[in-house]
Amino acid sequence: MDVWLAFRNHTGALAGAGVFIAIALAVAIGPLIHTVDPHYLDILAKNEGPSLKHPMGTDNLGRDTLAQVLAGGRISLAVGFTAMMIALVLGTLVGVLAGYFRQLDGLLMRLTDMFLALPLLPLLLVVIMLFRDSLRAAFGPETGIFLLVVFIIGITSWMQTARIVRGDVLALREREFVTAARSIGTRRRRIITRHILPNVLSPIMVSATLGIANAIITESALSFLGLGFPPDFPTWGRLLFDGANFISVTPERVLWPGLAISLTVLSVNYIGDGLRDALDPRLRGV
Amino acid sequence: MPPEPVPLVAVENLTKHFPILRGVLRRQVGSVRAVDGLDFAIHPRETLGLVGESGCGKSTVGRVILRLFTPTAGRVMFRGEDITALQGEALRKLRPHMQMIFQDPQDSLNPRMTVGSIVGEPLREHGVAAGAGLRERVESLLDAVGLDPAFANRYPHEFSGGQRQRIGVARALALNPEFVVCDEPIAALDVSIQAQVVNLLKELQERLGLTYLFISHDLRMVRHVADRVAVMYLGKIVELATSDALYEEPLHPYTRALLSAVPTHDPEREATRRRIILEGDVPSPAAPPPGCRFSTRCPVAVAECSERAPEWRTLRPGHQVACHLAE
Amino acid sequence: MTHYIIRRLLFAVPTLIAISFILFALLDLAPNDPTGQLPLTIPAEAREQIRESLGLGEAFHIRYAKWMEQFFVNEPLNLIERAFGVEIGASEERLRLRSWATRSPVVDLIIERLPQTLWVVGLSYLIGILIAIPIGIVSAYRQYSWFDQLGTFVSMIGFSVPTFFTGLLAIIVFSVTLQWLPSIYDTTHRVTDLSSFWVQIKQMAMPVMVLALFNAAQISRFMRAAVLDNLTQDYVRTARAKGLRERVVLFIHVLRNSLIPVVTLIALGIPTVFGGAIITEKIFRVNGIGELLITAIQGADIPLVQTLSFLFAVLIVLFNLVADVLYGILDPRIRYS
Amino acid sequence: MLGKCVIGLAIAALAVAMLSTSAQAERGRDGQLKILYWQAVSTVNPYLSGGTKDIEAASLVLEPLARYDDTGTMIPALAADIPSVENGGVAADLMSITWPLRPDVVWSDGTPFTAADVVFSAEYCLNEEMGCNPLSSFTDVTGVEALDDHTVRIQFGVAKPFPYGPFVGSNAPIIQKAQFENCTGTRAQTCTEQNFGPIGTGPFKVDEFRANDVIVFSANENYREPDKPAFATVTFKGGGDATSAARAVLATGEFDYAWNLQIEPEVLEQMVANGKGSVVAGFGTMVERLIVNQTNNDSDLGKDKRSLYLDGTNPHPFLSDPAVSRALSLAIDRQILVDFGYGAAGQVTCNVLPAPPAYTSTANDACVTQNIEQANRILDEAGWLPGDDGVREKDGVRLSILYQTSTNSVRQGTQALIKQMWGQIGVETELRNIDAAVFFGGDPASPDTYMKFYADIQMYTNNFDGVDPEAYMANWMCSEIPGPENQWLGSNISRACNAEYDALAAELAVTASLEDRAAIAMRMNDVIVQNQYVIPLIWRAKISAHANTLKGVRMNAWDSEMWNVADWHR
Repeated sequence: MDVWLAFRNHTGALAGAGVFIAIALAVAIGPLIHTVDPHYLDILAKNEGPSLKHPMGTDNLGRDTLAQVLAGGRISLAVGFTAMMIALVLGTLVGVLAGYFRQLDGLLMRLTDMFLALPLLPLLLVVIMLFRDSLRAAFGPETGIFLLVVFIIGITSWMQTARIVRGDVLALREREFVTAARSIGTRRRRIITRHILPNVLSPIMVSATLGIANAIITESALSFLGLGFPPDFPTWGRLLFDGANFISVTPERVLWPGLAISLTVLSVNYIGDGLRDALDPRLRGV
Repeated sequence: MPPEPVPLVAVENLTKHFPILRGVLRRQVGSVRAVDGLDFAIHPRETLGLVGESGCGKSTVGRVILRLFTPTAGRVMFRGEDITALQGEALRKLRPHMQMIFQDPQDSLNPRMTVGSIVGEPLREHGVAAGAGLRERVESLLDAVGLDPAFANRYPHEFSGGQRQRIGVARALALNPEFVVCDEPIAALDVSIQAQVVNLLKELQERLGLTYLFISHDLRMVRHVADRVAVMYLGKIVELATSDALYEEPLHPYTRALLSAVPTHDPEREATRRRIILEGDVPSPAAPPPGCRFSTRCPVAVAECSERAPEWRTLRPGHQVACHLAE
Repeated sequence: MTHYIIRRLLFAVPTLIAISFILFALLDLAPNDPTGQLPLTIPAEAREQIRESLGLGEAFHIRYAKWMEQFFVNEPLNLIERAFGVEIGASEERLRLRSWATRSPVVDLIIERLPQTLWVVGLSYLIGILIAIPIGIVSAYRQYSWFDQLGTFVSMIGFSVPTFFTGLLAIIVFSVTLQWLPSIYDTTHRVTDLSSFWVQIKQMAMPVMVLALFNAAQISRFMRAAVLDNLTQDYVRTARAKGLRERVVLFIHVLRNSLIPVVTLIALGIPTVFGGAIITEKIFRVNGIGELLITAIQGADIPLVQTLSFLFAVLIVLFNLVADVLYGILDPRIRYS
Repeated sequence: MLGKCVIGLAIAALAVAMLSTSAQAERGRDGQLKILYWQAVSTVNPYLSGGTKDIEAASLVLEPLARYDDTGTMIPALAADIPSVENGGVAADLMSITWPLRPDVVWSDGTPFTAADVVFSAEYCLNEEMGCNPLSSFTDVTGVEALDDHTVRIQFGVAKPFPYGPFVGSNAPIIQKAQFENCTGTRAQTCTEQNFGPIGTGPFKVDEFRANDVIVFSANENYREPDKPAFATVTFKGGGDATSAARAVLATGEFDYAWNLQIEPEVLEQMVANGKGSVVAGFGTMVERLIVNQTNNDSDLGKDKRSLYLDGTNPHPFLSDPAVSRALSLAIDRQILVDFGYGAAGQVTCNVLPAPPAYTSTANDACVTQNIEQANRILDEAGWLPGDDGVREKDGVRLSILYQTSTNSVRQGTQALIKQMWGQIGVETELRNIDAAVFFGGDPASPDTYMKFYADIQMYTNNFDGVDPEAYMANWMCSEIPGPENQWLGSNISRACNAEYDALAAELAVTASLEDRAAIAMRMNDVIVQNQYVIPLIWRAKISAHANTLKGVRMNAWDSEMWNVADWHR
């Protein structure tokens, strides 16, 4: 396929994809190789530097940092992607509907303004208070909180995407190729999916890559406020936050989770760049 | 003129007003009378040229006939059938029969689609062809408009303006329409290419038995293409005649003014050609002058012109005009 | 255009009323209590009495109505009186919005906090923009050059590493190890001469740079994307074909068009300048609006949270309008009439 | 603005000049003192705030009649002497106390301090419309009268074995009548100017106050000791977190004093290694403890039954079994908790009443050593046997605990450690942390407050002010069990009701002899601990840090840390 060919020629994207797959694989199968329990506290071995037994050292409770980074990666990646997808789908949907259907524009944009203008911190407190118990009962403490966190991050970060997409759609709607599609008798749904969406892909891609980073970091802030996962449940953001105070005692504790976040975000960004270029035929092979 | 056959397209009192919303409450304070009560017909296999200055509403006419806009008043008949109120699926069913070629070949092609998928889109949308059949049909269409079928996998930006317009033509023809609105199809092209495209259109018309509404501001090209010509001024048709009649003997002062600006190939005529310069600006279509709309700029206007709108009169066989003074 | 603006402003009124109601109701629902921060040794009856004295005994709708009156009538009147030194009616009798934690009028607290927030966050926003735009342009113009790769890399790092971490790192390097810069911002410092100005620069350096890095990272990505989009447009090709100098093509044609979305984005970001930067302010003890808000949330200082959030909402709605108007001015294809 | 700066400079210059000319100690000679409280001060009127930060900041300005020193001994401040039964200051029937005031004290505005100010301060707080925070200090007070300009008598409605509640300690100091006269009742809240800048008798006065940010103090030129304070100005900065506050004193040396440094000991140790400052700890009565819910808190029960005592008809499915709670206590290695989270700022304790020494029980000291084996044996004997997944169960009840606390990294670490320790005896634990404002907030509508206690076990610190435990020990009486009838405002959070305990509490309230009081209090402590209503973990110290150049700091766990700020110097 063309897109794949073009993507393959994009060195950065290819490298990004490589790194990303490596991280994903490490996180997926790493715990099978490095079989230390990330929750196991060995208080006698606290604050240790790297060793064969603990390749990334241990924290102040004697937990193995590598095991925690691997376990945390599963959560952080899952949260990052799911939340980003929710935000992207919502943002694109609202943006396209508002941009394409004049009747909906005012209503949807006021809704967007309202979401932008609502203060998130108190909102989060209320939402979590209202739904935590029922979700916990339905899905168990971890899945329940996962759903809640992902939903909250997603529902509070779609607005920028929506605004950008709407702006682009407003301009696209007046383009002749859209009129041409109408005159052919193309159904609205197809006009949107075939003619509008592909042409707003590049801002969406940029939003997506920033969105993943945002979601991973927001999750850490949530953990910090006690609204996220249970405190003994590692995520990259949480590891970074917990480790920050120990930066001069055990630098590995911040180095690795920090690196993991940055590498993930960086590789996703390159993939996004590559995809955008590959999806834009005007840039392909030029 | 041969006896009139049943027209393919006919419009009666065709009107399209765009509301002007003003003020804080977005109340309608008036309307842009882009098209204001047109009556004409287009016969099978003929080309009707529609000329006029930019902003006179000619593009709107094309789009209203194709029902890309819903008319404010009046009727649009296609093949004797009233299509004014068609909606949804019924309208979609009609689309294959009437198509459009756009002014800007750059803007009218989706930059993210290959030529093959652009030309193939109407076929897929209407389930005419799929798979290998689709590819074959697309290739033959490209071939028909003079493009290398191997180009199907390329993207619009890889083509020149003229080639892109051919792609547009191929797309318009994909569904074997009977009627094609050519909306200034050559305006955005280099002069050298213009003739090629026009010739292509003529050739296709002959081969496929097409009917054209050819919208243009270029009177010379219209004369070359059109069987009959309608001249529009400020939302109204002021004169309609066969193209020979119109060019030989324009009856409306506006037509005369337009023609006076066109150089001819006839050196004799060219020598006597006197440019009629119209005074003033085109009035706003939101507030057209009373009486004859051309009265504010007409070099021969009399008092009556600004009081009463002229009737639509047939002065010669097939030659109609809306002017109090014409005879 | 004027009609459009008036219309939008009129539309903003119901939006803001809806927001104010949601805010008030939401915070009322929230599990917060003004006595939550008090030590456990304080007996329950005393807590109850404190709650009563803060006006928590009244019904929801009465408190809402009072709040609206205070916000829209009393406080603006106070501001006018203060600004022009006049007295309008019985100014002593007017019920003022008071913070629960400090018992001080909320507006006074905000006015006290605004200068440092505007200085630090505003400056970092400005610097962030000034860094981001050239980086975005060059990155896009020389796509995939080493500069672009480096710029992408740095901005991604800037974006992906939270400020609580970069701030800490900066303190360890510049305050602990090198001892160059103070880690604690002195809000009472006054600039009177060159040396005190230098002190001000030094104490602003770290928070501003930390925030600027974060802002620049974001804006430069958008700038790069915008320039890339425009570089492939036909008008650029045409301009080049016309033989225009590359510099002219880039700076006159491409830049002007690329700045349209970026300028809107920047306008949309301005309310965050007023909102402060919670984490950075906390780390360096800048104690601006962001710090005020987070302390208020943590201390369940509901009147303060409500007022700040609502002010913030007003600013967002306003700058949304500004962004839309800017878009209309900059991009002649979009017309609001 | 400029003026203030110039004056500041002038004072500093003057101080330097004086120091060089005379060896004699002069007021203001040491220039600026920089104090960092990471919880920022929100008001300087302690009557309107119960926050330690606010009370301690105010103690630079406002003084009580008497205060506690760093050993917990009462010393006179504005009083000339400490009244007692022996010296006749306390009436024989324990119904009143008469305070002699120092005659030589003037307010910082130069006006004399008199008994009228004391009387006014009492009226100010006792005004029912005000919402006075230290109201509990005035419990049972029926009247305060000025016998003359420098003598005040406080009358009680009941016999008070410990009559030193009002005006002792920094939470209820004397405010100036002249300044606050028009600020009583509901108007107390609106007197911003007064609340932010009270006139006091202490060593400093407020120059500038920025709520939740910073206070600038300068030396009170009318302070009664002419050579004090040593500092001309004090910058009292707020905001940030404990770790960075410690860093500012111990690592960068920007500040002289940082308060309340509850951070991981290894982090603190490393900062101390810079050699710029020292850490000081003061042990008072703070105990980090586990509260064991004696009632069923199953979420299926609904709000009419969940975590409610209901006269003992709603017992906890397994924590009401003494074997289980005993095993839980035995399984905890408290020393590890201290080493992990407290270091020098913590000691293992087995009592809820850890101090003063006279009140400390020794009956429970066995808990100091972890004993997993014994814990397992107890559970085995009680019939709690490991199921397929290793979690003990009996009659279909699993030993699965929901363990909550407030959000705080040391607490979360402690939670994780205890979870693992309990794992060794076959107890499953789910951890939850709740934002402190919510957890400690009294909102009756919130399910997450420590009072509602919708969990099996929760952890927090509690203590009492001053040195007398009577009020504190009364917390565990049956009548104090929280429930809807008292908006969950009861203080018996464990929801345990013990007849013996109630009897002891009643006895304590009428016993005057200190020795007998101590014996009763210790017995009460043993009842709580031996029934495992509360599992004490760590005796916590107040911990602060000061620059090595700052001299005279004497850490005080019984009163404001700033109690002797007048004596601080370089």
